[in-house]
Amino acid sequence: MSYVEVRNISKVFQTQQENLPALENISFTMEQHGFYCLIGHSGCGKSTLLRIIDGLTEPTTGEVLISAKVTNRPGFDRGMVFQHFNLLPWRAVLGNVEFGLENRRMSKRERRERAMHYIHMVGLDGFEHYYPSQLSGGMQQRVGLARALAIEPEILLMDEPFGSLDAQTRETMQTELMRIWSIEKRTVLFVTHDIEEAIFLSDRVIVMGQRPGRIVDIIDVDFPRPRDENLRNLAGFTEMRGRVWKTLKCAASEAKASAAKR
Amino acid sequence: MSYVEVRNISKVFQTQQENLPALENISFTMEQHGFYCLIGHSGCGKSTLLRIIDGLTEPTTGEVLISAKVTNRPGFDRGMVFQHFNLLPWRAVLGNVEFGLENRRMSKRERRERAMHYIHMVGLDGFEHYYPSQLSGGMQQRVGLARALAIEPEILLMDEPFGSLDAQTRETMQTELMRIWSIEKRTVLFVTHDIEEAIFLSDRVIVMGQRPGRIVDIIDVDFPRPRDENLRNLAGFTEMRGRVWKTLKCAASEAKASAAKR
Amino acid sequence: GERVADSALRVAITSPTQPSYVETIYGPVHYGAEFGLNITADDFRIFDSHATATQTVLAGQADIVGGSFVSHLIIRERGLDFKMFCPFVNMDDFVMAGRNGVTEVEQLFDPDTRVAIDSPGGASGVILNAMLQAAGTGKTIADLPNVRILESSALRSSVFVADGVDATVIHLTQFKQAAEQVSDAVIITTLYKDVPVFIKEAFAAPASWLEENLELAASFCASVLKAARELPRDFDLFVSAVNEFVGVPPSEAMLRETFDLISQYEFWPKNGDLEPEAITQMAKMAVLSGVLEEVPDPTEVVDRRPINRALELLGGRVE
Amino acid sequence: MDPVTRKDTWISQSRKNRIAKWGLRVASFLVFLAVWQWYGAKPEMFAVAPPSQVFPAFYEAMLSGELPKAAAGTLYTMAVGYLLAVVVGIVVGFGIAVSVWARNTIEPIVNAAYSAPMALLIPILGVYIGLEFQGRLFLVMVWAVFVIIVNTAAGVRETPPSLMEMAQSFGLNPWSIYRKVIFPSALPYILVGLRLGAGRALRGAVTAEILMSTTNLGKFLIDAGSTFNMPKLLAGIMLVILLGLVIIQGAEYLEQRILSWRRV
Amino acid sequence: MSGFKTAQQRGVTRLEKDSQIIQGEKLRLRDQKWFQRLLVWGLLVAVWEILGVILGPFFLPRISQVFLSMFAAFTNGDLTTLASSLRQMFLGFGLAAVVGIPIGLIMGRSRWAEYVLGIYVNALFVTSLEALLPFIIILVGTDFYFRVVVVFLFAIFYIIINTAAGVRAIDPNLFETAAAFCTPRLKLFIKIILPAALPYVIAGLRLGLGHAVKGMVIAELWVVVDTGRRLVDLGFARKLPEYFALALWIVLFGALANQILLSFQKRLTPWGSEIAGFTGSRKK
Ligand SMILES: Nc1ncnc2c1ncn2[C@@H]1O[C@H](COP(=O)(O)OP(=O)(O)OP(=O)(O)O)[C@@H](O)[C@H]1O
Ligand SMILES: Nc1ncnc2c1ncn2[C@@H]1O[C@H](COP(=O)(O)OP(=O)(O)OP(=O)(O)O)[C@@H](O)[C@H]1O
Ligand SMILES: [Mg+2]
Ligand SMILES: [Mg+2]
Repeated sequence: MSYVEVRNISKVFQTQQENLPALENISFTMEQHGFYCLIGHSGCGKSTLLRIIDGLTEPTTGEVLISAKVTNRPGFDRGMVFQHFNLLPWRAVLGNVEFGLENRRMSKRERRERAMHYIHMVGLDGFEHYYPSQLSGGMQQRVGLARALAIEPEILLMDEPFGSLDAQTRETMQTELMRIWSIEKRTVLFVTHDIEEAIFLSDRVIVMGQRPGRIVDIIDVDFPRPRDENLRNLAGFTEMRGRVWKTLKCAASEAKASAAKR
Repeated sequence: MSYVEVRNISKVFQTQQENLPALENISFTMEQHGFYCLIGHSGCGKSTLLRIIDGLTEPTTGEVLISAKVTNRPGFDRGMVFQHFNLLPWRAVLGNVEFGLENRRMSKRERRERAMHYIHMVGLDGFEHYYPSQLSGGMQQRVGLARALAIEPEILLMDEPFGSLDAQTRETMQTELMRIWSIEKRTVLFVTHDIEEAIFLSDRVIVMGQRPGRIVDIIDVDFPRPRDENLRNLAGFTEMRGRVWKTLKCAASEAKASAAKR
Repeated sequence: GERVADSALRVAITSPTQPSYVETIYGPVHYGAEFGLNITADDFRIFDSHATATQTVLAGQADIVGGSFVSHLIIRERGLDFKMFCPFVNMDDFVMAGRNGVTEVEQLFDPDTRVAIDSPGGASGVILNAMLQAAGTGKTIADLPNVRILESSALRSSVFVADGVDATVIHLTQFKQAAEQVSDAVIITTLYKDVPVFIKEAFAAPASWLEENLELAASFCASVLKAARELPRDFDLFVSAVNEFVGVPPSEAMLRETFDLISQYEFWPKNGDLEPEAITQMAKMAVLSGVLEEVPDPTEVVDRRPINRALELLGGRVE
Repeated sequence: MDPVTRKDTWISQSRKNRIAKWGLRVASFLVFLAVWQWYGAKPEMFAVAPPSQVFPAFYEAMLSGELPKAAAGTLYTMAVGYLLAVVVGIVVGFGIAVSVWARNTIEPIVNAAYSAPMALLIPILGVYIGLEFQGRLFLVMVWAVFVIIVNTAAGVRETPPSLMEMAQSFGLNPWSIYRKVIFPSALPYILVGLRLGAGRALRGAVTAEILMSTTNLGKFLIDAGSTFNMPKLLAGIMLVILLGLVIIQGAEYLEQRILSWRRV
Repeated sequence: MSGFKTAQQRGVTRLEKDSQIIQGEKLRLRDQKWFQRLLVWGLLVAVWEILGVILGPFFLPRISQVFLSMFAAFTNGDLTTLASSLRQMFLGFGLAAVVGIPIGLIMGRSRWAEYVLGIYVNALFVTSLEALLPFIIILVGTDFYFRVVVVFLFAIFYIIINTAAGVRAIDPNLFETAAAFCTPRLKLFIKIILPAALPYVIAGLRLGLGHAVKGMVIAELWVVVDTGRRLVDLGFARKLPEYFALALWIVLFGALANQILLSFQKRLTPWGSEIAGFTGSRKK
């Protein structure tokens, strides 16, 4: 029995203009302590899928099972890093990171310490008392990241958490994430656009095609850990990169073709 | 005389807590029809610099000259792609793209045609009547891109325009941007986190360090155009990549050291 | 009669028409032509405040104002040269109602008796003073130990019914309705039966206007006085007048009672009274009530010429 | 220049601004006084006494303690009624925004009641609630409560779903979501409602004192009005306006303090 | 949690709206609007009726009698009178909107306008406008325009204050966008400020409308005409059923106009901002 099982999920959005099928028949499983990357084109439904797994949106059909139990609402076992940060504008950085901890049984001091720890981890020391509107985009994203990490959830759902980061911060964050993951062994579902990032991080890459969003390929990544820059020089790496690339390309042209037919 | 001259720009933000020097003594020039990339860590002041050049924020000291004239307010000669998209929530995609054109003298039909042209260019055909809240993050970013392209400005200021795009869309957009640029020869200042993207696109890479934001290196990229995937295999490419990487890393550790001293 | 002027007379009235002074409008509209007056119901502007009505005249939006006698006196004391030239209501159906064993005037001065009146400047204050005077108590409302100030008679009567007060000044019609709800409600004293002299309402105009429009004022007054003479004679005529000018006419039975009161107690001045003694007495009451500083010279506050001329037009006094 | 995008430069100019602001205010007020004097001094402007009469009347009534005592009584009624309105208004406002039942059944009534002239109630209210303090309190409350309800409901509904989604994702219980997300997010609206409500509460208190049982400032105004003492009447009205301005400006100041995060 | 989730689905967020519709889930009886209204309103009516019986007609007319009088209003001319009052009310309210919205937009946008106008708007907002009525009568007389002006004054300050608050709440990024695309100052109002502040503007219009109705009644009570005169007369004669019937008609028309404004809001804000789905009843 897998730890997380996503079963036949579909989702149709109703808009004023039409019914938009966003996800179609998505099924996959995740083992405990696995690192999974979700990759796919813009608009293929990655965020929607993450929101369904987190229990924020109901799927039109299908269900999500965690430890064999159907789950349809958020819980402390899952932590989400939002694509659009979703910071509370009226709280400074510290308050935003503490936010997720406030429903847990812990002393104020402990909470503050934990928050400061993760603020340090994402490199925002000194900005604890800045409001989101005073931060750059990348800094805001790191606040969202710290907030999710701080609750130390079993399952981390990360929606393009490094999307607004610069290359170097990004690399630092990747390494940091790997380190945390290797120590505390969370189960991670990580959405990204970046093929190299996906391969670098994950045990398995789930490739999605679009219109409607569906799984077009699932690739196991067996490179030994810990991984580093040299990964790129391995023969298997370029090959794998090419495979994902091609799958995505195919899916896109298929989608275009089917859109043209409509 | 250079086309665009950025002269001794500094910027200090006043916050409740302190005075935050965001930019210090930034000077560089851009030639007409050149493609410039600005690269630097999150929070180093790239967006601020772009906003100053566009005339949206006043610098604390220094000035921006375009065609040797001091410029301190937005004009039709510059088009801006915002990092946070900044779409008007009450307008659908088409309306958002038309927005920039509405202050130009042109017939409604012409405006619509132009907007549709750029919507097509960014691959959003069929979404003309969707509101921003109904689009995925990457789709929203492409709307912002189309909006800036549509006014066909002399100078394009692009603040991480491909930040939320998936790899494939991103590549398509890069190629498309290159194509437009090679035909219509605009002057482009392009902010990115992605070193490869910077090298792939630009004539010159401006590397920024942080706290306070300043220029740490300016690198000319002489690879012949048109460029393609094979660029990566050139010897000079890896070298250049390494140089930028190192400069960024140094700047970061310097900043850390100076922060520690404070 | 001869035609005085074709220019319409515009009249500001300070409260909505009720059966007990329906002759105010009925007279000019129906008998005006006899005296050369060209006036319709539309020429009457009805307000809910004396100040507003007076202001309207001052601003030239109306020519004369019909309102409470005491208010006219106060206006004069404020330095505005208004003169009264025609009374239209002397008496009214105000009664002092009591309950919870309050049946005598003296009991009003018991600290346990809750009495509702309106504020000192209001009509019921002056009326209550007149009642207290007539009852020979030698006291005024200032001596009442336990008062509630409620501006409208409707409010006072509902509070009376709800047992919020033990005594109050209200209209007889309101008392009748109240008595249906309150078994021990009694009339302690009345304005019309127990107070010998009262001038409730009169028309006034700026002295300068009167100087120039004596004839017009006289014809107007004549038409009002004629109605004051005709209506109390004929119940059917009275009913038709009420139906014409009162928004929501009361039931016929109630009208009958009002009609009887009007004719029996001479609510309406048939001869244009406004005698100096009566004026002085009213002014004293106003001084007692604390709304007037001093008693004015009665010949100053009234321009008797229009009244005298009106009586001429009407062919003399009646008894 | 554009105050929003240039906000950093605005800060450095704030001193100059303050001077200009008060300069403009004082100047426009002087012009207003002059016009008032000219207008009120005309003999046919009986109801509009000129400032040269109103200010002395005001001064005298203040000195004699008549006006301060009346104002204190009115303010007391207003404050108690307003507090009631705040509690009821926020609770009902939240209820309407959150519960379908309340929205379907209570909101139409609130909307209708909001546009109903409350003065129409006075003749019947007194009988049930009494015309004394409780009656006035009730009137103050209904005068102020609807604007608070309407604004609170609007604010709650405006809470960005993305933030609530985030809070849900972090496992906040409903109570915490209200407290930590919906309430702060609705706060700007609620504060507008509270500010408007404070002004209305004052007006409601004065109106109740005029139309129900006459006391305090209401009595002051009625007495002056019914004896046609126009300077005194205007002096009373002036005090009501002054009190209102102080209340509103105070509320505005508090609003800015509370919402300081918006100005950064 | 489950109770909350229900509220979320139907009200506070629209997260679940889509799936609900698609699954075509039939609402239970107790979730049906008509059922809820029937129950709650029916209860209120019943309580009124019983109170009316207990208290007697002097205090409270039975609601059944009020309803009968409401029907009678069709024939006895009350509604015609009310209609003519409402015509003036809408004229005054329309003027207040036309004048108030631009002033509010400018005051929210320009500090200078705020410095000069703010204090007067606030002062007039807290003033009992009743005190100004005599003055207004001097200026415009007691006829048609008097009532229009009173309604105008009653409504406009709410519109101004809310509109200005809405403008101040606009996301600065939107101004930046407009500036970047060289939007001229004047167009800024139409293209950015008005749409962005629209929810506040409409809230202001709704508040203003409530006051316009009040202004109408007070003006007419003051110069005793039309509906106001009718109310005075009915009150004086203590014909409570008719009095309540007319008052209820006024309230009903006010509520109707309010509802129309709400539907305007939905029409004008189709971009799916949360407000659109919230205020007022939502189609199921
Ligand atoms: N609330 C909504 N109403 C209607 N359509 C929606 C809604 N939310 C998302 N969609 C549509 O669903 C599709 C998938 O959106 P989603 O945000 O999941 O994409 P994504 O894969 O996360 O894209 P990106 O990488 O650009 O963030 C898009 O076509 C979008 O237009
Ligand atoms: N309005 C403001 N008030 C105060 N500080 C600000 C403001 N805007 C930006 N800053 C600060 O200025 C610095 C530079 O911000 P900027 O947005 O230009 O960074 P950036 O290089 O674009 O970063 P990113 O790549 O993350 O978008 C940051 O430290 C930020 O906190
Ligand atoms: Mg997404
Ligand atoms: Mg930036």
